[in-house]
Amino acid sequence: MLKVAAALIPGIATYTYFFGVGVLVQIGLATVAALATEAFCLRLRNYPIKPFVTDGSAIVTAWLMALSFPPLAPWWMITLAAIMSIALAKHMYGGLGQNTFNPAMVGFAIMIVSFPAQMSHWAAPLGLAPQSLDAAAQLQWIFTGHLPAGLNFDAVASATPLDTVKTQLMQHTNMLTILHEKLFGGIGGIGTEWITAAYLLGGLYLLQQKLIPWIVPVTFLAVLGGMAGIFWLVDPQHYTSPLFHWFSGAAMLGAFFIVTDPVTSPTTPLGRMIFAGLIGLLTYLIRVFGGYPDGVAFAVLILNLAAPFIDQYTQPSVFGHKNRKKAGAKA
Amino acid sequence: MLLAFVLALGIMAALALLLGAVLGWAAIRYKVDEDPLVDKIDAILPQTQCGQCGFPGCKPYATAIAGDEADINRCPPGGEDGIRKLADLLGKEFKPLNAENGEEKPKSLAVVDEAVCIGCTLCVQACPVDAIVGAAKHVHTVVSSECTGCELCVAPCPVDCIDIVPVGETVTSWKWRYPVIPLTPVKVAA
Amino acid sequence: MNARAEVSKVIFPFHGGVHPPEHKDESSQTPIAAMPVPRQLVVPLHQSIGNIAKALVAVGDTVLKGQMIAEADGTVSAAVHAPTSGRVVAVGPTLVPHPSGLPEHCVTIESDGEDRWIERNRFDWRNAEGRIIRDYLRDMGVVGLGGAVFPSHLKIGGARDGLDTLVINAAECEPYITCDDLLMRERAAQVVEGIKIVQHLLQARQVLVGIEDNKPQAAQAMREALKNAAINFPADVVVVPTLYPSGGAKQLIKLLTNIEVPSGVRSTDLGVQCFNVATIYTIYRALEHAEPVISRVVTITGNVQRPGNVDALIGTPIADLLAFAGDKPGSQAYIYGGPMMGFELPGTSLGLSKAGNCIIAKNGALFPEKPVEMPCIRCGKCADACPAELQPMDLYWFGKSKNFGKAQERNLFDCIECGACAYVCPSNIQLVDYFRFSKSEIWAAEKAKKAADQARERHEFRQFREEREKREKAERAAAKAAARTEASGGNVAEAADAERAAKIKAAMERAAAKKVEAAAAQTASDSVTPIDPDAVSVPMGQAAIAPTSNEAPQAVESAAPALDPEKAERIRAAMEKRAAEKAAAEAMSPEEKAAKEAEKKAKIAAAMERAAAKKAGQAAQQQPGE
Amino acid sequence: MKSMVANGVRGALTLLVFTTLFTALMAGTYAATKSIVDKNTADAERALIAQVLPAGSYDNNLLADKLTLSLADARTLGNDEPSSIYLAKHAGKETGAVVETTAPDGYAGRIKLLVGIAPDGRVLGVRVVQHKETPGLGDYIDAAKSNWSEQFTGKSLGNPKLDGWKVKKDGGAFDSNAGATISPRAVVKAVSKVLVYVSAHKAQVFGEAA
Amino acid sequence: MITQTEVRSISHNAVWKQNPTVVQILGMCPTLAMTTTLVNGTSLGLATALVMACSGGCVALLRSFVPNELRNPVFILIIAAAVTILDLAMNAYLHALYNVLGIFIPLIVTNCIVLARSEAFASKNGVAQSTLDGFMMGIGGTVVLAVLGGLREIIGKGTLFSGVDLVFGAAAKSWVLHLVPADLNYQFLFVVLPPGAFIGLGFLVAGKAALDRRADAARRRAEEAAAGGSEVQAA
Repeated sequence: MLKVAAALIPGIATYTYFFGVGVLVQIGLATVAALATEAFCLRLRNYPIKPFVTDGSAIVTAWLMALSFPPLAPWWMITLAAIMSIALAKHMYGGLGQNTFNPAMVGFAIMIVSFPAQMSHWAAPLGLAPQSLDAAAQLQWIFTGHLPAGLNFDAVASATPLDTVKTQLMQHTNMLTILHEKLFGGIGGIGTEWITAAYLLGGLYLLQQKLIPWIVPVTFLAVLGGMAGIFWLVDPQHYTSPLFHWFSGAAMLGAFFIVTDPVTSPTTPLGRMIFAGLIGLLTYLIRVFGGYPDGVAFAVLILNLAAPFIDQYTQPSVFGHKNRKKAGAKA
Repeated sequence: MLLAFVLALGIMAALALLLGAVLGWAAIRYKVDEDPLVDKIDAILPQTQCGQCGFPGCKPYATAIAGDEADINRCPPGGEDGIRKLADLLGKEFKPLNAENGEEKPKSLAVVDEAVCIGCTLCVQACPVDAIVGAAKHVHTVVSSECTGCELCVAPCPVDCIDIVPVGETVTSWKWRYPVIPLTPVKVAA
Repeated sequence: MNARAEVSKVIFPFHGGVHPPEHKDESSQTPIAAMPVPRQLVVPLHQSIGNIAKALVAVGDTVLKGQMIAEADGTVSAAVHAPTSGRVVAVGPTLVPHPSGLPEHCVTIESDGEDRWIERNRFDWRNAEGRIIRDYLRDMGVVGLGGAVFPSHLKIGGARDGLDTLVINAAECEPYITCDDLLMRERAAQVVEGIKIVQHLLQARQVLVGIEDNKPQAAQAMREALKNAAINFPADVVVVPTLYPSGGAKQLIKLLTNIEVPSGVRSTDLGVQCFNVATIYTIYRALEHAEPVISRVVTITGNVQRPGNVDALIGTPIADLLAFAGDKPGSQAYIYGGPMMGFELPGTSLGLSKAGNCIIAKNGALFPEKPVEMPCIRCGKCADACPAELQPMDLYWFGKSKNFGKAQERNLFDCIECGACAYVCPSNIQLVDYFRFSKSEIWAAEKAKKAADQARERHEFRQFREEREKREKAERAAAKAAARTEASGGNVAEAADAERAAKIKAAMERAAAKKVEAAAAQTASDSVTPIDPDAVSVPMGQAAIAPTSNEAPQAVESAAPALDPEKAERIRAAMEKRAAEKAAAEAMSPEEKAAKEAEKKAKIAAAMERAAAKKAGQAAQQQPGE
Repeated sequence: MKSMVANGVRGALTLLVFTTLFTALMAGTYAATKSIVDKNTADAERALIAQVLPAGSYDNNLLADKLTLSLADARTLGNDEPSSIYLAKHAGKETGAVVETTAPDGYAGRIKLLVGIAPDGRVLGVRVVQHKETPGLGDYIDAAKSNWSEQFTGKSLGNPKLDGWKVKKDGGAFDSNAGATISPRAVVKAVSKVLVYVSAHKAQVFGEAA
Repeated sequence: MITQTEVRSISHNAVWKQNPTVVQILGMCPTLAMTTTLVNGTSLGLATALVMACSGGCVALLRSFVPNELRNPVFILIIAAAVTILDLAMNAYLHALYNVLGIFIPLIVTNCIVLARSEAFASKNGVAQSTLDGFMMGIGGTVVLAVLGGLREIIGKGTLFSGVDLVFGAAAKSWVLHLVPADLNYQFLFVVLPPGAFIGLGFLVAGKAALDRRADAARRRAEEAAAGGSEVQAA
């Protein structure tokens, strides 16, 4: 678990570089709230606190959730989300290893459903906004909800590339025009593309450490990219390229850190492939046709629900029983 | 308006006639005669045929349960486990064993003290599963593999030569225990 | 000439497996030491996976070395022999090497120090029939020495037109254990002689000896011995990679022949059979030298001064073995078998069994205490390691929640309890313990179910028999009564009308008589039967009261048709046979022992009949339904 | 065999009796309440329309005085089906018109609106009647959620000028919440369309009825 | 016709022991959809209670005329009639509330608790008992719906009694309690939307179980104390 946290560090560093200390504040708040909730729940359930709090699972949950939050979300939102994810999604279901849903995604989903306005207040990445917020101003905004005099939130805020594409397309704007906006850098949007690349780096580390099965991120990205590719080739005016889908939003974070969560995913090799593939498919559908800008969280939660079902029907054949099946088929 | 009412009434009446006829016919045509419930209950009962439930054997008790004439907590050899299974099957609430019917005992066997046995055959006649062998005026023996430990042979014996001995655990009948989870719960400070 | 042909040396890896630290060098550096005859030997009688051998000796008897002290009980069993000469000092339950820590039947022999052999005659196995050889091996107590102690005679024969491959299991994959390694290094020629015997008995077309690549010396020794021996069949040593559990019979068969033997299928049926190398050695000793299995090579290692291999007599107390190897202070427990599949001994007074290939003195340095068991996070590492390609995390989950049916559905019984899953589990879950728990619960439930079914059947049969006896009695009585009335009726008869009237009257009287008789029979049977089988749905309290004469015939008549006629027919058939058998058994009963014997035979025969009748009944029931 | 038929006949007759009985009961209730239900439905509809008209500005039956637009005209207002314009009159004089319109480009589909317009072209009121905007994000256009829609009252085509009929973010005159500009954008656009339509068909809307 | 003890046991059974919503977990559709506010929850609950009382009484009255195989169609017919009548009546006389509860009134027909009680209770008991059982079952459900609605309203919207004007007329608008000042536009949508209902219901089920367990423990303690006391007396 601590290795997973370590693999997140390049992503966190890049995120902070582009979006400011708000990111670190979110991570800090989430960590503290998650650990406190974890300890409290363990206490309530008469479990030993130390081995569970130190195993790092709550920290990873907190970090993943904080990374999916806008850096300038108010302090109480990330705190509430962390509490909800640990208490509601994890301990209500029986604690570590028993949860049906990915706790980080539950926390995120609850918040985006409840407070969609605040959850879409993204600050513009480095160098894009007409006015930029310094660290003090970010802290002030997160903790008090007020900006220093003379600053207007509309001026510092900006939609994410995914959101922009979606809303602009709705205004019947041509894709090429949209991509000409300065928000879009090389492939996935300024900042975003570097952050996702950093997640990719962390993910490769996890793969190298054999902490995650390679089939999951590969299938997820392949299906997401495949869907994007089909639509893009048919109509590049209204659909974005696979590269854009890979390097924007939570695609990379999801591929390596969220879809791979063992507790909430199937365990059979084929099951994992189906699971990751369907998440990729749903992510694309929600991103392009759904009501929310990014689809990873909802896709993951929906497939979490199907994990036991997928497991049930993808049981690999057991040692010795393969011959028998063949023999039976012949007979 | 009136036409609408008449039409509605007509359609409803026609439907009623049709469905009623089909249902009435089907009720007879697809009637299930046996009561598989009795067999299901009987399968849960331990088949000791001991009669502690107040019925002459397991099947009569199963029939009584199925007919809602007897409670599910009257079988001591079945134990709590058996009551739980019956409760699950019948969708009833679990009840502790009725103390009037006896108490749960470890699995036991009848053993004839062959030095005392006079060969009266009374126990042979009492045994519900024919697990005691022996002819008149010859010493009787209990076939241990078939004895259910029902104790019905104890009372008729005129010389009290039958003992009910609990079957101890041996290496062959030993079971692996449920692994103890070394998760020690924290003591809640009072 | 050496007619050896080339054998396939391709290796077919199995799924999963782990590679724990080997710890083999500690005990493989010194030759096999001969253990002196201990003062006292505790010989367990349960030395095969089957039935416990029946003791043939009593306290006070003197026995000679190699004398059979317990005979095989049934087919799945093996005899036990005195390891040395001496006097029997105890026969009865004593602590045995078993994870339960429960006592089991043992024969304790006090050695007389002479170690005098019983008279032995070489067995001419080459000219003996297969069945005779099998009985001989059983009586020599030959069982699998790899640890499973499966009676070897059951593995000889079975394949009608010979076997494709005979696999000799010399992989010895568990850490610490080196007894097979040393055996091959020092006694390769004798092992090869054994191979020749078994190849001949099984008519195997080729022989493959599987040895892990961490035992080059043993592989070399075996190769040379095979070369030197005059063999006329293809045979070779196949070196397999060191990967636990390649020494599992199924895994080794897969490695060498690419055949996967499913659970519940005899490997012979798939053209392959597997013998442990030490077993092969004992087969050779038994057939060529008439030596029963009274000793084995055992590795003593771990926290001892002189780790190594010892040729020890079966029954040697563990304490003596440890003393021989020099037990060091600080041993917390002693593991019997390897660290992966073995168990902790419940004591050191118990005697070595044929299954005992290794004793590891366990201390904190070699076996650090496992960290706390954490919840399963379904990471799937166990599934990656499982050589049976199971999903251990699911089986664990089902076992933990006591959902045994589901566990069975997911092939719990394919688990070979190798412990690879528990070894890799990052949450330190003792998975195998849960599997063993589930398995024994399932077995126990099946046993209980069988017993209940048997009791039900016997009870129903008994009820039926009582019913029939009662009916017959009533019929006899009615016939008698009818005869009486008929006679009197004849005198009165004058006209047709009168005759008819008389007939009606007679019928009425007959019915009345029947009622009376039935009531009489009822009361009579009540006096001997505490439970009234007629009063099927009447609670016992009421049944104890003798039924009134009005109720009795009703009960007699209604109870019979209440039974399913088909079933009744079946029961009747079974009953007839059963009655005959029982009569026979009872006739023999004057002598206590004879009665027991006869009863047992009758019981088995009856069970077989019952099973056949049941099957026939089921078939009959199914046919009209289809 | 016979019992099957007999049982079937018995079942049919029983069910017939019950069905007739209860159908009659329901029909009776329906007949008894119909007039009240109809009145309630009409009242509700009237109240809905009246929302975009100043209180006391009319004394006629709004549902009776209506102008049904052709499909083509309805389409220019964004509607799929022939829609209506309801006329408000006070003492026989037109005081306003209520136009049904639909904004097709909401964030999550169509937004149905009622726009009240005075004869002089001023907006009397705007109400969102039906929408599927994201709860908490775009649904503030609904009068039940916020008073955002009140800012239209009093505005007309000249105030602001036609190119000012945009949200502030796009350089127009209308407020919108940060991060949720699509829904208000759609509403503003739809209202301006109504104004344009009404001014183009002024005679038809107000004159003809007069 | 109906004794005092019967009334008590039927009521206790219906409202607490066999509570349709938190014990039998029946009729989840309205429970989850209509408990956004206290007023909605209570209104739908009362409507259901009314239907259940009517249908229970009707079923009990007519049960002897209904052959076994026609139980389901006839019971559904009775329930459907009761619901239709209620639907029309509400439309006519409580039109505002009718607008809110909308499609959920006709859906009472498919609320399994209604049929379940007809089948399990009314088809075996007298008219008075069945009417009472149906009504009390409805009340049991209403209580849960009200609590759930109240909780969701407080947490989700920061108000209580919103929508009360729909029942009591526009004058009642001032009865609405604003726990969070209205101008803050407070809204915790997760709780307002159906997931909040699921989680809230989960808490209520758990809460009921906890209360039962506590009562059980208390009773056992009392019993033990009594037993101990008598032993002491005997000694």
